[in-house]
This record gives sequence, C-alpha cells and structure tokens, in this order.
Amino acid sequence: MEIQQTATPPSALQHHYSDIEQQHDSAKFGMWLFLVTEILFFGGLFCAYAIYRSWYPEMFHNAHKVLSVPMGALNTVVLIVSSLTMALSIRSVQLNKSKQALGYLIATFGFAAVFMVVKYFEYSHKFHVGQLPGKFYFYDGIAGANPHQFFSIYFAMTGLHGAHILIGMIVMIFIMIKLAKGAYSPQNYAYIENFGLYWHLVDMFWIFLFPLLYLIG
Amino acid sequence: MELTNSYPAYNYLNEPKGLKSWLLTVDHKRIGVLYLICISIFFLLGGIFALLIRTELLHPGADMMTADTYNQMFTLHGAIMIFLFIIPSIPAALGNFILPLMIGAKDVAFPRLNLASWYVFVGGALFALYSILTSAVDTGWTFYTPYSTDSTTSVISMTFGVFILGFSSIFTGLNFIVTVHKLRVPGLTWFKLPLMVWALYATAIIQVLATPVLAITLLLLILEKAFGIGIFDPKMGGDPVLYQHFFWFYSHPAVYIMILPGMGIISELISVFSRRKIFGYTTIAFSSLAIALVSFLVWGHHMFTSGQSELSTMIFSFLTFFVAIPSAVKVFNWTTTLYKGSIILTTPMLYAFSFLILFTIGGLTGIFLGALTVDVHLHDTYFVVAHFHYVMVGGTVMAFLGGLHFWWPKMFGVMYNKLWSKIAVILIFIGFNMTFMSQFIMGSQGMPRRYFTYMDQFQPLHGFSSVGAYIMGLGLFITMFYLLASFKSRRPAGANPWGALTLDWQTTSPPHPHNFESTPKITHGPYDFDQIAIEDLPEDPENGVYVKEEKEKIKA
Amino acid sequence: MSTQNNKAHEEFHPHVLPISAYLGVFSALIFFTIITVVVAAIDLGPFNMVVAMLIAGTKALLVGLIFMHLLFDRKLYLMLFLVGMITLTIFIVITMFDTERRGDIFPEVGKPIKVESEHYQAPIEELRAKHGGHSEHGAEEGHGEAESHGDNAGTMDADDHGEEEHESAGIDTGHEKQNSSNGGH
Amino acid sequence: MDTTGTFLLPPSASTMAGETDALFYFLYYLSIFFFILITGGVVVFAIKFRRKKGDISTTKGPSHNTVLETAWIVVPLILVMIIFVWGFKGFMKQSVVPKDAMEIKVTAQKWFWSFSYPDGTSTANELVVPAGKPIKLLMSSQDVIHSFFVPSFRLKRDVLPNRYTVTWFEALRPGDNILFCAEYCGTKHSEMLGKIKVVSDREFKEWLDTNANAGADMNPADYGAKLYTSRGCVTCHSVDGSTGNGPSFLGVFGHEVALKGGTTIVADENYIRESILNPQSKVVAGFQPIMPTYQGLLKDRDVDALVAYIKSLGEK
Repeated sequence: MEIQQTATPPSALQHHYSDIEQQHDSAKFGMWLFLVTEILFFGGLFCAYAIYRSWYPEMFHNAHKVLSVPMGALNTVVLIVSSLTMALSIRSVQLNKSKQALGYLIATFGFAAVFMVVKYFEYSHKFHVGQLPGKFYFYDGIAGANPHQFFSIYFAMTGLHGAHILIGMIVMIFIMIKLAKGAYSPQNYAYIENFGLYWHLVDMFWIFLFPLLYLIG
Repeated sequence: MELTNSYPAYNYLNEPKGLKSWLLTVDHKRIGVLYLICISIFFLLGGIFALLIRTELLHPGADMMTADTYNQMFTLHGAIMIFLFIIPSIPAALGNFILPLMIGAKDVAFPRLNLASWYVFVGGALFALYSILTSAVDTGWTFYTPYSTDSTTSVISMTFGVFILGFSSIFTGLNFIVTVHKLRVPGLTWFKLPLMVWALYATAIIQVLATPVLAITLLLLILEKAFGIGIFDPKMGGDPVLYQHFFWFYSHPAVYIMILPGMGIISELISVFSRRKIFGYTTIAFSSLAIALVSFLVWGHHMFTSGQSELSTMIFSFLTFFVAIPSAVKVFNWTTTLYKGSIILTTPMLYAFSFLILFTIGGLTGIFLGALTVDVHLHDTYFVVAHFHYVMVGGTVMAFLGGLHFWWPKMFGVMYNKLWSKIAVILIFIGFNMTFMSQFIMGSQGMPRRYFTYMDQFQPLHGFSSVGAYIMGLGLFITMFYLLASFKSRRPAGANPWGALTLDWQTTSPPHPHNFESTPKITHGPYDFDQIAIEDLPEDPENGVYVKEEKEKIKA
Repeated sequence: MSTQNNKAHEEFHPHVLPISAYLGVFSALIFFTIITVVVAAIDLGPFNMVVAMLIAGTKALLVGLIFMHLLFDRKLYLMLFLVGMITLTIFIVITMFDTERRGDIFPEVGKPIKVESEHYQAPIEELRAKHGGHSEHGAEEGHGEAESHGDNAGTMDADDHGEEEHESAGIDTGHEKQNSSNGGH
Repeated sequence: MDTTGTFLLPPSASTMAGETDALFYFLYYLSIFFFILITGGVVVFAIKFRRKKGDISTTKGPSHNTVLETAWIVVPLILVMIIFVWGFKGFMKQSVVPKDAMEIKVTAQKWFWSFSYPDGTSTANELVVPAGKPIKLLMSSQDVIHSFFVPSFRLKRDVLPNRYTVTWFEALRPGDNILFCAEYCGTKHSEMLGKIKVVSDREFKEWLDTNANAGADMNPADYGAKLYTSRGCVTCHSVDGSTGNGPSFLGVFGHEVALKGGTTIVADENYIRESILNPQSKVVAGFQPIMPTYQGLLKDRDVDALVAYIKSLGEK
C-alpha cells in the first residue's frame, strides 16, 4: 500500500495489485487456467470419439472417406498461418510497434474468416447430401452400423471448434479497436497476449481434429 | 490491536450507497453477500420441496400430490439443493467474502470476473426457475438417459440452466486459484495459510478441472434431445451407461466441491474455540489436496450395479477406499485438537461438533457403499439417500451454518441472539438425525429410493423421518428469524469477537471497503494461540463480554 | 514470488523471441502437415493412429512451447497444461476400461442387442423427405418438441418389426459385425 | 437360518445373502467402534476441557505427533483393503454364473416385469423358480433403465435398454420374495413391483406343465380378464371408463375411435390385435405413444383371450 501512496500507478494498474508485473502474471495465470477448462471441455468429445471409434472402426473408416482431405488440409494450413500472424502480432506489441501489430492481427482475422468460409462450403455440402448428425442423417452410401454417430461427433467437434473461432473473431475486433487507439504497450499487453494463448489453443485443437476426423477416421 | 465494541461508520456495506452500487460492485465482499442472499432463497425453496416430499411420504399412497408431481418435487429438491445451493454456498458466498480477507488481499484477482460469475449464476438460476414454472423436470437431478431424452418435461431448460451455472462455478474457482497464488500479503507463506484457504484452494482445483466435463455432458444431452445424435440414447445407437460415466466424472468430484470447503470451516472453528493450535496442520492441508486428487479417480462407484465392466467395478472399488483415508485423517486430527484445549461452547462450535459427529456417520456409511457386495444390496435404496444427506447436510450444511454464524459478526458487524441460536442448533441436530437415521434402517431393509408410495411395513420409519424433517425445518426457520433480527437489534460485534488469529479478524467488522486500512502484518501463524498474549483474546463474546473488562473484574 | 514487493513498475520487460524462431516453428508445422497427409494415404494398419497422433502431438508441442511461450514462461503454466492433459487422459482411459471390457464374462453383455439404430429402419428416401427439406439452412433451429415426438412414434414403430431379430439373430449379427474391431475379447 | 430378517436387514433367502450379510455386519460393528471412538472423544474432551468461567488462558496441546498420525493413516488403510478384497470376492461370485444354471429372460418395461422360460412359458410380475437351483437372468429393457432388486436375495442389477445384463441367484427355500425396480423409471416406478415365488423342484415342474395349458379350460373372455391383471394391462387401461395412461377398455369394442393425426377407425378384432402387438402404429388421439409391444410376450391364445375380454366389455 505504501507503494501506491508514493507513486501514482499507471492507469492500467488495478487497485488491488501492487505492480504491473503481478497484474500481468495473474492475468496470464488465469488465462492458463481457463485454457485447462477448455481442454477438458473439448475432452468429453474426444472421449466420445475414442469410444465410438473403437466400437465401430469400420464405420468410422468408411465415413471419414466422405470428408474432403484437401479442404481439411487447407484449413489446417490456414489456421497455422493465422497462429503465426497472431504470435507475430504479440511480438510487435512487445516491441511497441502497434501499427505493425494491427496489421498482423488483421491478417489473423482474415485467415480466420477464410477458415470459416471453407467450413461453410464443407457444411453446406454435407447438409445437402444428408451427412447430418443424429436423426437428420439421410445419406445413403456409408457401409457399417450407425454412420450418423460419426457425423454427430464430427459436427459436435467441428461445430464447437467453429464456435470458438467465431468467438475469437469477435474478440479480435475489440482488440483491433484498442490496438488502433494505441491501448497496448510493452508494459501492458496482457489482454492481447492472453487472446493469443486462446487462439493458439484453438489451433491446437484443430491440429488434432484434422487427422482424427479427415485422415484416419 | 485495539479491540472495540463499536460499529465502524465507514465500511463496505454503506460505502458507496444505493442499489446500483450493489449491482455493479466489484467488491468481493458485496458479491459474497449477493451470493449469500441468492443461495438463502434457493435453500428455502429446496427446503420447502423437501418438506413437501416428507409430507407426502407420511403415509403410503397418494396423500396430497400425484406420482408425477412427486417425481418433479424430488427432482427439483435435488437439482436446486445441489446446483443452486450447496455448490455455491461455501465457496461462492462465504469463500468470496472471506478468502481475500484471510490472505490479506484487497480483492480477488479478477473482480469483474467475480461479478460476472454472480450474473451468470443468476442467469442459470432463471433458466432453472423457468423450467420449474413451465413443466417441472421429472428426471431426478442426475438426468439419466434415456429417461431424460424420452421425458416430455422441460429437461432442456433445466440442463441449459445447469450448464450456465457451471460457468459461474468455473469462474469462482479460477479466481480463487489465482488469488491464492498471487495476492497473498508479504510474509504469508503457503504453510502459514489458514486451513480454510487450503480447502478453498483444493475446491477450486476441482471446480476448474471437473466442471467443464459437466458442461460438455449437458451440451451433448441437449443435442441428444434436440437432434438425437446417438451418443447417449440407445434408440439412436448410443450408450446410456456412457452418459453415467460423463455425468459422474463431474458429479463425484462435485461431492468434494461441496464437502471440502466445509472441512475448511471446521478446521477454523475447532482451533479457534479450543483456543489451541490445530493438531497436524500439514496433514490436514495435504489431505485436502489428496482428496482433490483422488476424487477424480472414483466416479464409477456410483455405477457398481449399472452394467459397467467387472474390471472397472474392481478398479473403482479399490480406488474408492483411498478417498476414505484423508477424510478419516481430518476427523482424527480435529478430535485430537480438542484434547487439552480450552473449549468454548459457542454456537459455531456446536455446529462444528454436529459436523464431527454427523460427518463421521456419513463417512463410515460411505465404506458400506464402497464395499462391492454390500453396495449391490444398498445401491439406490434409502441407505444411499441417508448416507449422502449425512455428508451433504450433516457435513456441508452444518459447516455452512457454523461458518455463517462464525463470520456473521464479521460480515455485518452485528451479533445474533445467543439463546435462540443454541436452541436452533439443537433442534436442527435432533431433527436431522431423526430424519435420516431412520432412512438408514429403511434402506438396509430394502426400501428403494425415489418411491412415491411404499409398502405398509415402512410406514412407522417414514413417519418418524417426516417428523424429524419438520423439527429440522423449525430449527432452520428459527435461524432465519434470529439472524434477520440481529440487523434490527444492531448489537455491535466488535472487530474480533471470537479471538481468532487469522487475518480476516484484523480489520473492522464490517470491513473497510478495501478490506484493511493498512497492510496487515504477519506476526504469527493462523493458529498460534500459544504465542499470543492472553489480553488479546476476548471472553464470552456472544454476551458482549471482552477480556479487558473481564480482567478488570478479576482484579477487582 | 507471490506478492507486492517494492519493484518499480517500469522494470517489467517482456520476453521477446527473434522472428526466426516463429518462422522456424511455422515451417516445421507446415512440413508436419504435409507429412501427415502423405502418410495417411499409406495403410499402416493399427499404426495409422499412432503415427497420426505422434505427428499431431509434435505439432501441438511446437505450438505450445514456442507460440504459447511455455518454454520461456513460468513452469507453472506448463504444469497446468500437463495437469489438464493428464486429467483428460484419466477420463478417457478409465472410461474405456468399462466400454472395452463389458463382455469379459458374458460376450452377449458386451454389445448392444441391435447394433443398428432404429433410425435406419425407415428407408433412406423417407428420411430424406422428412429432413431433407430443412437441412439446407441449419437444422439447428427449426425442430420443436412436436416434431420430435412424431419421430419417436415413427422409430418406435420400426422397433417392432425388428423384434424377431432381437430374440435370436440380433445378437449374433451384432457380434460378427464388430468382432474384428474388438480383438481384446 | 434367518427367515424373518433382523432389525437392519431383510430375511436372507439366497446363497449369496450370507456373505453379503457377514460383510455388512463386519462393517456395522467396525463403524460402531469408530463412531464411539470419535463421538466419545468429542463429548469427553468437550466436558473435560471445557473453559471455566473467567478463565482466559490459552493452552499448549501437542501440535502434531508423527507416530500417531502415521498410525491413523496406516491402520484405516489396512482395514479398507481387507474390506475391498472381501467385497470384491463376493462380487465376482455374483458375476460368474454356475454352468448348470437355468436361463430365464427378464424384460423390464414401464412399469412391469416379464419373464420368459426356456420352454416358452412366460409370466408377468411373477417369477416362479425352484429352490436350490441356480437361475441365470438375462435381462434387457424395452424403454428406460430399470433395476432388478430383490432385497432378500441381496441382488441388484440394472436392466438396460438395447443391451443385456446378466445376474444369477440360487434361492435357499420356498417362499415369496418381493422384487423392486430400483432405478427411477417414471410415474409408476414405485408400483413396478414383482414377486419371486420360490417353490420346490416338484411344484416347479407341475407349475410349468399347468402353465403350458393355461386358459385351455376357461372361457376366453374370463381368461382374458385374468391376463388383463396378470400381464400388466391394468397399469394403464381401466375397465370403468376412467382415463389412465391409455384409453379405457370400457365400451371401446365396435365403436369408432379417433386416432392421432385426425383419422378414425372402428375398434374391431384386427385393430385390437394390432394395438397389442404393434402399439405405435395407430395411437388414439390424446394419448402418448408409450405402450410397449407385447410381441413375443403373449401367445396367440393369450391375444385372442384379451380381444375376447375387451369385446365383452365393449358390448356392455
């Protein structure tokens, strides 16, 4: 408390922290805890995947063939690039280059949009031919029992992942506005750094989803 | 430290003023109070459902409601008590208030997230209430498939409500972990933390690791109901037992979300009112962490008869017994703390004694349910009902009430009526034992749970149980009245009426808006009663008698 | 580590990585993506899964250690990440101790009575007619309670036709279909 | 032999009950011991070390004791491991069915039990078995999860939809045992009771013989009336015109019935037969399609008798 009496804290420092590093550390710590909850949130779906794949391997094998590997691979690359630009954007903030950071972030946003567009084409094709989850399934041509379960898991996993991308894009808009206003500095960039952690984790999920769903089924 | 009887003019309750300042507050103390108000309302609501259930069960056959209404009643009783009362009770209401004070911090690490968690809680509660008002759920609080996927009641709004409530719990847990790591006052090392903080920390770990799995489970259940995705519903090729794995992976650790903070409170109460250093501090602290760890490995003991594989039955039974050890260690340590103490029978201490006795019964009957052959007989009978009420009510609710009475003077700066509070404890203790001891007997005799009507031979025990429930209800009503009356009588409690040594008592009651007027200094451990000058400790605070006056009397 | 020490605010310096580190990781990620696609085309039997997961794990590790700075940050975060992964592993592995081993004593207990869901009792054309219409624009919203009841009635109907199988043949076909998958029994 | 049960446990009537009870009572006395230890400690200390009025001292009791604390970790650990092994051994006995067991198929549905014997005989809500013979139960459910619970056999096993579960028992002596559903299954969960009638070997054989010819010597409508109660129709369909989960049987036969979807149909023999065997095909307006099928559970003669019974009610 004596500290605050002697020096006026920078506006970014909240009253209950004693210095900006403590605040930055806390924010990052909190973010990592949140990421752990995200891992377990997705984890339930990975568990369902593991069990049904082990029960019905042939059906999974046959069903995964109708997914488009080029589209999945394209999306993988798109997300990896977006992860790179995200990391570079944070690096620019660390070096106090807000403009450059904004440029990288816009690129990240663009790649995220590309990802969603590719996803849109994949989904609309599946809607059209009836490769749908659960009782909406009406596609004819996958041998094996209950292919609708594969698509339930496919849509649950990619849908939840897509929702994370969309939420990420919305948050990105806010960060872009703040970046443009010059709100972040090497002393105060926890917010954008934490968002970066989130974005990389979403990328990481896709790194697993791609082989599990598209390649080995 | 100056001990005064006065009520501080400047405190968090009146600074700033106005409803808006409460609804937009980021002060952990105010958020704790907001939570306290909400959970009290839900406790009352769940309690009313409980009394209705017990009234219906006075006699076999339909007395006052139909079987369908009864099924909705026990579902709502369970769902409200668990998701809207017990889980948030100690961590979100008392913990929110007390944790930053105990570690000498000015607030939790993320005050706005803290407020958000309260709004999320209210949002989830509204969904649950909507479900009650439309067509109340009749699935049991566990939402087992395929009953829940077939049910025409409002399962979706209830599960969605619980899904949202989960986030509130995650936010609180996340906040606590960071707060404990980052905001401890200088000099307060890990092994100088009060045991309540250790317990809340262990709870928070479970909240963060287990709750997301509940979220995905309920999401999948909602999808199953809406789209028939075929993960849990056998009609669509799914596996209902898989649902039980998903559900109990959260809900077993959730049992420890409910009981661990209660154990934390008891550690405080026993030490303070024995005027003695707690016995085996390190063992108690580590047993909290051990419980948190093992709680993730035993969920399948809810499924011994469910048709899961014999292999997992064996594994789960084996692991289940390990969770008994740290709980047993705590009970032994608390009992030993009383030895050579200087015991003061205040109301909170009476609650601590109730906890010790009832939790011991709850824990010992848990061993019955872990032993495979015996569980096959007892599973899904009233024995199980009695067992978890002994743990959840005899354990958590007793601890919650003990904690509430302990920190009431801190939270509101006023002291409640000593006589009425003791009458209430005794009524609750007797009523509770009547209600549930009889259920142990019915259960081992084979009375299955969730039965709307029953065979005549069980009538005497059911009747006894219902009478017990009324007595307990009476005790709780009395509690409500004298606690509310304490606002009217406004008898100032003083900063440290109990003579406790943790940091939360080293500020005014009610505390300053920023908790402490100056950064508190760590001069002794949380339970170092042997290092404290006698003058610093008050005497008989419930009657407003303090040490200095007492000493003068003795001198005279 | 935990508290308010007297360090001045200005002393806080971010840890900046050289740009080459990011580009290096990026190239490695693209390289591994190509490898995994190429390898997937080759049938390695049970090793398909192992190889794909090893590659994905390596990629995730690279993202975590470099992009997410786990390598340079406090080790606490790395520990948290691992705790999350371990909890998830426990969840999946112990659940599979059940789902994979139910038939240990009685093989007929290990599998559903009818593997094929009731959904497929109706001809595909009928399903298409029923759901095809909405499916273009997100099936997510449209379907209220009423329709789902209709469906139940329809599928339960189908159940009755399959009843004879249920008694005798159902078990066997169910097993033959899946036997190859569950070598463990 | 314990035939009346004790204060805590119901009568034990199966070969498995003895072992379960032994462990139960071991745990019971162990619990009493620890309960007295803890409660005694609390009460004695609370009295003995209670603060006297005016006493303002603090005390210096021991703050820890490694030997003591280790002891109360290790001793309970040994105890619980004994309990684990004991319980697990019994559980494996319950799980592994003897080779010579007679297999009876159990089907649970909302809200009754049906049993079918190897010779094709089937019963509802009453399982007749010979004493002293192992009986294997192959169980499955038609709708939601139920649980087969016989307290006097210390036997419980969930009954799952679309999956079999297996359990077995050997009854010790003739007598009636109550069967509960222990997994919550809806409105009439608490009325989903059955009876397990244990008879001697000779009586069992006689029973099988008479059952094979059941109804042969009765007029079909009377036999139908018997089946109406014994096969669970009574759970949902009244015969006095009041509405239950299903339409009443009174005055239905030969009249026009409004169906779900707006059409109507005359309730003739064919319609009633179809509604028994294939209940979801034509559901009466205003009712939920919840009736389970009786295909395979009723013999042709039984269906005829039920039709005749409903016909007799319709003509009134």
